[in-house]
Amino acid sequence: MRVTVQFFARLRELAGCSSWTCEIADGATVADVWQAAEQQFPAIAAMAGRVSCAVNADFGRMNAVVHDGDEVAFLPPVSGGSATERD
Amino acid sequence: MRVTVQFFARLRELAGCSSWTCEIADGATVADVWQAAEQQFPAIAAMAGRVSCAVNADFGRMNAVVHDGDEVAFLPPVSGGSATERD
Amino acid sequence: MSALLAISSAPLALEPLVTALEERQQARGEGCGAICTFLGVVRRTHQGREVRHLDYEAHEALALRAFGIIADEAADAWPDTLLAIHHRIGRIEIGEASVVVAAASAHRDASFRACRYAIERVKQIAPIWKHEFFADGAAWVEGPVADPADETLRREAMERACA
Amino acid sequence: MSALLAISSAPLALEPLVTALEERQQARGEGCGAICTFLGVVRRTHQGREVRHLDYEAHEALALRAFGIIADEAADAWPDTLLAIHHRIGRIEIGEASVVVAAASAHRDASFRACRYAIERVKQIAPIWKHEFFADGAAWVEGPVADPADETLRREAMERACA
Repeated sequence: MRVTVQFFARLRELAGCSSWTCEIADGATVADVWQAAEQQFPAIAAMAGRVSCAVNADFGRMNAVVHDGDEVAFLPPVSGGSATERD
Repeated sequence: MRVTVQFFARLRELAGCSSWTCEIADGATVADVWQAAEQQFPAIAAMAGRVSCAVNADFGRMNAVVHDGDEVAFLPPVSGGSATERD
Repeated sequence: MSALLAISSAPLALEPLVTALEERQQARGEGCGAICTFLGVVRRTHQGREVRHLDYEAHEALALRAFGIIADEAADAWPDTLLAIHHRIGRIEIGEASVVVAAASAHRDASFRACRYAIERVKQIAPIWKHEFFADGAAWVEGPVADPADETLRREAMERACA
Repeated sequence: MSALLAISSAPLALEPLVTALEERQQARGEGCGAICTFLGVVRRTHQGREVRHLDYEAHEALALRAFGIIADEAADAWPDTLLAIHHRIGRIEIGEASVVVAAASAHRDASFRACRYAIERVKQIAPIWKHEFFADGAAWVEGPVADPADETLRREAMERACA
């Protein structure tokens, strides 16, 4: 099956790519998609363990099973909100 | 000597008067001015003890000595600020 | 540029106040990173009675003095923070703002605390009185006896701001 | 009428947000008596380095979903309170606002707490990233790993709002 993978912010820069179509076996989880993404874009491994995910624009978990056509987004640690960081 | 006395809000309504010129002895305190005001406008006695004061547009104390030409304001309990009272 | 402390019978606006605060705060220390504001709006009901409108009266010169005291107290407690306080007087309709407080700071915690502190202090010591008009009469609302030197009141305001 | 929850590349404005909130809140329960707002403004310096400008990036659909989660959490904690959250994305200059949060309530305590809670939660779970540009380079700022189900983060936000 195919899932669309989206990278944001620093992950996008590390991958050098914002959206990637991933071919993966049926029954794969989000974590499996991350492994496949690491194979394809080794630089993103630098952020392994500090990433959360969304599936089809809702928050997801790394052990969730993905389905054909799903959109999987990997999210670096966030920094929205006020413009002052350590306040 | 003469001091100008100002009444605000409910005190003004009770006195039926917003500004009154009070003739009072030298050395009188704000408390003495209040006593004189009570003589003149007995209805304000209803608020005795729940009033604060200002002299010449600065916060004052009831035991402060007043001087000729001073402006003495008597202030009912305040209720400015947000429009909801018990919040 | 808008005055930071004002009593006015004109409708209150939030944006000019925030702009005035930003401009002044940008020039100071770490600059302006956080602005917390509070608007008090006239409600339709009070203790179950339907409010028609309000009328605020102030000892204007003393109220400005009170706002200055509050701004000084806040500057002592949160040195990088700047306050603005505008209070409206006269007739105010349902849904209109009677008071706007804004606090600008480098950091958000100080902006929230200073803003909360300021509105608590306004209610405690500003010589401003609210006259509520109902369908069947009117009443003066009476809160605390205004005394800037009352340390119990001041501590209460600080506790609400910080805890 | 402005949307209460929005991501936008246009400059943020406080007044329309407050108006939208007031209009909706007037119709509910006790009505709107108190509005607390928070503005995050881009500062000139960050950890001693001079900031040229910022660039915010978001997963827009998910960020709106996150704002909705935050609004629901706030409505659970403060039932009479309504939230608005607007976050700007794209390039933002010094002195411009990156985020505006507003909370309207019948009473001021709830408005302050809900507003503070919301900005804490935005920083914790909204999929928005800040890219800081300095004279000598750029850096992504990285805060928490966004997870709305992380109860430790949520408790932390509630503590900051309430204590």
